[in-house]
Amino acid sequence: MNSPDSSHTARPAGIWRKVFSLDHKVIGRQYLDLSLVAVTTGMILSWLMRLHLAWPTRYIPFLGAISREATGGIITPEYYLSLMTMHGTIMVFFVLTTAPFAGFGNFILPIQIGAEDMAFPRFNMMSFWVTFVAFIVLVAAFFVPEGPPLSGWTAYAPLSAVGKDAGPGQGWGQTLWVISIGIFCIGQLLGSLNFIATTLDLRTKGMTLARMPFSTWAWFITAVIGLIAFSVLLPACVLLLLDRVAGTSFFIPAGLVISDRLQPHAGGSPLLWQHLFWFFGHPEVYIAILPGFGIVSHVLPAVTRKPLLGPRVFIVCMAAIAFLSYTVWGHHMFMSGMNPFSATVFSVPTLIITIPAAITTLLWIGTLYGAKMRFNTAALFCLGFISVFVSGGISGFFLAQPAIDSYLHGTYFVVGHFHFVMGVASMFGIFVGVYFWFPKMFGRMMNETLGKWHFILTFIGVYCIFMPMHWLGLAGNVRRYSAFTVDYMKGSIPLHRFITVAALFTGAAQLIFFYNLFRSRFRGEIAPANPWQATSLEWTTSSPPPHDNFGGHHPVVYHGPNEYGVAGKDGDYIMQNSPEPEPVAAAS
Amino acid sequence: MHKSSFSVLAIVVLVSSAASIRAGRFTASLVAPGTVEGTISYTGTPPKMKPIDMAKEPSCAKQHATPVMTESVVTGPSNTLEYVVVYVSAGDQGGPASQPVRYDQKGCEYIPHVAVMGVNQPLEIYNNDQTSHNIHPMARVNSEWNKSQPPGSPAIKTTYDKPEFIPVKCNVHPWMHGYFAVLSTSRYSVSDGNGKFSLKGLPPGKYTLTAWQEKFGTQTQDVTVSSGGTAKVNFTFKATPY
Amino acid sequence: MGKVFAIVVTIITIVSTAIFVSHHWWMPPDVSLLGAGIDHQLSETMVTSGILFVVAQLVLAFFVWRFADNNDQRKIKIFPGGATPMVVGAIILVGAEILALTLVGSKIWASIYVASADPNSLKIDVQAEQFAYYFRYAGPDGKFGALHPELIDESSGNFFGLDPANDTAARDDIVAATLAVPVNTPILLELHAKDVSHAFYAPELRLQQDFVPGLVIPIHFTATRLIKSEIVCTQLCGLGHYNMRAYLEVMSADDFKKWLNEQSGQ
Amino acid sequence: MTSLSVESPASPAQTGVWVGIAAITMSFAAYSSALIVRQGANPDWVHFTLPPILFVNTLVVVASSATLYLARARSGAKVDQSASGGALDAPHLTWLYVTILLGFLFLAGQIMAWRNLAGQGLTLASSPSSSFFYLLTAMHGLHLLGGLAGLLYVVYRVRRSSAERAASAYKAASLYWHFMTVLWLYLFAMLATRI
Repeated sequence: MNSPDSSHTARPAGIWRKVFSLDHKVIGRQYLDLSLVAVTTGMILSWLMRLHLAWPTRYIPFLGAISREATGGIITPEYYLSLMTMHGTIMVFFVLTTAPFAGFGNFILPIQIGAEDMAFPRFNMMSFWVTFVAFIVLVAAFFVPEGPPLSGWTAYAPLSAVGKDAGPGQGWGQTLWVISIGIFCIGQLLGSLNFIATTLDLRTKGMTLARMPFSTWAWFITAVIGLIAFSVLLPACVLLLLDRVAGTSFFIPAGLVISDRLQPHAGGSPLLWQHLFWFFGHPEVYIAILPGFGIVSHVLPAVTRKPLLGPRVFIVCMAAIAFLSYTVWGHHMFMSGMNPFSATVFSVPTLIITIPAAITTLLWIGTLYGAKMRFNTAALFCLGFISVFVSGGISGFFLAQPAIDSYLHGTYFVVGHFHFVMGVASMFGIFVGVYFWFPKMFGRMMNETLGKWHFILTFIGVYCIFMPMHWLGLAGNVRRYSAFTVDYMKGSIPLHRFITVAALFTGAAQLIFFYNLFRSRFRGEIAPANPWQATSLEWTTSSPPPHDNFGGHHPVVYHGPNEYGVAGKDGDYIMQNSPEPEPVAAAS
Repeated sequence: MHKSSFSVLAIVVLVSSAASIRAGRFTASLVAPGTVEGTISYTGTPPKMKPIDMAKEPSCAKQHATPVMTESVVTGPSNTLEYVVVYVSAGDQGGPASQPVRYDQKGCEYIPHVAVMGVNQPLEIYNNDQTSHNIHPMARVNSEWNKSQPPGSPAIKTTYDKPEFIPVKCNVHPWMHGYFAVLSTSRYSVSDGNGKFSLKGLPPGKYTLTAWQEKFGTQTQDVTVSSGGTAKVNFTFKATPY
Repeated sequence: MGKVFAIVVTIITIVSTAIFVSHHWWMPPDVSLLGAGIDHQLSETMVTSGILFVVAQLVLAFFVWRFADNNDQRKIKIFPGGATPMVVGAIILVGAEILALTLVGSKIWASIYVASADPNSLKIDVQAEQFAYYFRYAGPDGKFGALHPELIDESSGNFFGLDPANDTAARDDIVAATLAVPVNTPILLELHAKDVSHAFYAPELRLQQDFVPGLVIPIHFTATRLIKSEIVCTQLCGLGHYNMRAYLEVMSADDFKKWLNEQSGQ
Repeated sequence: MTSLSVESPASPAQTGVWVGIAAITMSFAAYSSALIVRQGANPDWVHFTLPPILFVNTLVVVASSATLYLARARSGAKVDQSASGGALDAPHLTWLYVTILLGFLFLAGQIMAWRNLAGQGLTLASSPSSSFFYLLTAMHGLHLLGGLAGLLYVVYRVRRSSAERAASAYKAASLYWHFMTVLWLYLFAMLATRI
């Protein structure tokens, strides 16, 4: 390596500077690439699960070759649970947390506030690579002798804590899972710290808090939630790891007989893990969805050509949701054996949190009234977001009530609910971001025709997948079952087959997206600086922006981000940095 | 003349080749092997075996007209014990066996209840049920594994390389319990429904026999096997009701 | 394209609502004394939030349809009253629903999960383990033997860790793999977990409760009809989770006596 | 970035430390509540007398905060740009070195406390109370190592340029260090009362 030839020594240095880049734009793209890999993995895992649920004894080619658990290509019950665990963990942590928050946030937030970069570029670089390591560690769990972990993304103790006796997947697989999540927490803490400091300190001249774009507000609030949530999950992981490897008994009570062996632990409290986990776990739902709120509210005015209804109300609602998200974790534990009185206590804020959520939804719908819609793909995904968020949010009414949850808890009703409100809604938020910001990130436009096909097929597909799950839940169909051998559930298999077909169909529809993504990256038509006639600062600089974002100068901000439907000098909008005076809204 | 010389030659060749293959075979051809047989019985009151309630797994339950009983202590007529493994723990232990040992899961039972095998003798585990089982041999000396076997999936083939009595269980059907008896000898026998066992084909000589019962532990006795003779050895275990 | 979206949303809304209303996929008939309250609460929630669902989706579709055109010369319109009607509407509508639901709902919840069991109800111990349930009845002497985890031995059918050698109360305890209960009799279940967390889910009883290792959790119910149904596990407990179930048999008082005798006879 | 931080009101380094402090507080709150829940969950809690050296360590860490305060008071950081901090650097650096020394001394003391406990047969796994003792002290120690790294970085910055050039890093590092002291006082109080 140490060849005297300078040209040789220079090149690797350059490569390293690219790989471990300190540029927030590169880091943001790295996050998005990582979550693209993750989402593909997670989706393939879900296909295997769906295939198994529909045709449990069906032989799946090549599967036997790549995994010890699926002997002869037939998915065993433990392998199904591993697929489920990995699907959940990968999707929640490495897609829904990284893409909308760390990914787009990193790329867009500094530009939207007129900064050259994040406050701590080194922390920023570290936060990505730490997250990357976490992902590698998690995937490594697939290939350990005792098999990949299978105690779900919630990793309830004692199953997750007692080790090998509790069955396959409870050896190294589960240990790697805990380590991976612990590392991930560190990455997210570094990221959140960066987002908060950047938003507070690096805003350019005139960029008052009131003038920050909604997406920046969302990322800022998400960072605050994340900071608190992950600094609680990290200790929880440390405790769980110690229980697994150091023989402590934080979560493991006395007198457990597992596989005919009396366990050496004593005195631990399984509910302690559930409390710590859900104190993180519920806010995590909003970490996944709030950036979507922000992105949709940022894009909606640009595609309706009118200001967002009640901008301040919207921000207050997000703040309220962030605050309330820390008072409701117990609603995941109505049936957990905690004091039944507290169930009532937790159910009230859980229902109250639907008020700010309902208000934001009404604000979006109200914004559509009297609009002049531009139906580009980003706009369509905004509308799709609103629709699925309503569907998922309303099924929350059922689960928020202990009395009804006592029937629906642990059934497919729950699966349908959180996939709509957390999974699909957030994914739609991500799609909005991709179709809207792709020109800014890569300097090329995406293909709109393909985009529209992608939307409509995906939109129909997700309803075909997740709406029926509510019906299954009403019929008492229990989730996390690798097969339906219980008499009263056998009748549900045809509906499960329908869902499987819908899932494969929707998955196939994503190929359109991948094709569009890669084709446009190199073949798309060259993008102008502001293809959508939008007002925020990222559209005042070139596409893609120069290394320092604004080419040596710092923009000065005169307006809020919401100046649409007005008589501006270059159309029905006013850029945030244009010095022209505040006009009277042209709306009637 | 010519013919007889040929036959002599043939005998020489045969004998010498046999001898070259294995001295033991050579001597065996001159000395007849002996047999050890006997009965396993108990004194005292053995625990009452309980009927197994397979309600949880209808596909298995319907295969048994009368309820299956637990098999940790199975008694036969006149205080005899079944499923006791008798094996040569000292003396000529015979060569390694290579034919696979078959272990079946049928009607949510392990057949046989105790599967005896030599070290490194192939073991094949089959699932003949419509439900999926998980096989969990809880080895301590050998390496432990735990794997489920859905209906229709291929047999699990494995071996054990150290002698050990390994309890086997199925977590999906907690009543399913059996044993792998991994022995360093290929000379063993399992007592039948009448508590009878017999070890055949033992070269004459002194032996130590060990009898093992999963609840009552082991007992040993010395025995001398004469050429072509049959030695009698009986084991008696002390049984307690609980 | 906007009109396409509007149509798709409308179709999705109508079809989904129709299927919910048809009750084709619905709860099994309720056989417990207090289950009716839950059913009523669920139907009420279904109606109210169903209305919210339909209205929200259809208004979304209508606005998109109505304001799809962006080439005409009309000016954009702000929603009459701005954000205020939204805020007020949401607070009143959702707030009212919340109040209505919690007031009634919390009573039902309390009656089942907070209220303690009838003092003279039949007590049954439940042991959950990977991957089965076992049920223990006190037997003729009416006394339960003490539990000793270290004595658990499944190969000889000692699933609870009883000590018949020294504990006379334990000798006549009846252990079964089926939960048999007499009809119209208050039943008190005490939930023990042997290894990891499990759950007790009996849809027909509208009853669900986790087993937590280290805790003994009481739940109670009264079955009002003779049925044979299933109890399944809803808390991920390992590879056999999907196959962890037991049968619930609600019998007449006489049949129950007979059943108990059969069990203790063995 | 520097150009920006000049025109921005607060310095990001300081905001960063405050945010970090919030996060660390949160995680130790989690540990504390875990301790309280675990103690209440079961009667197997074993009380034992804390190793006496912990009192010494407490004095050491408090002293380190004091010396750090003296160091900053004497540094050019507080002096306006006109008076060159060069002359003042020498004495304040010695105070800074003392602080760092005390920091390492504290860590050494904590390790001695561990060995003391191990001598009594109290290990990480032996009882819930000892588990929490090792856990909390180890976690605090790790965070304190970060603080030492920060102070060493300040030394490096000061020696390379001067105190007032390193002002913001200096301020941030010492803020974090004082927080470490406060955190230890809290932990010590909790351990003393609950273990």
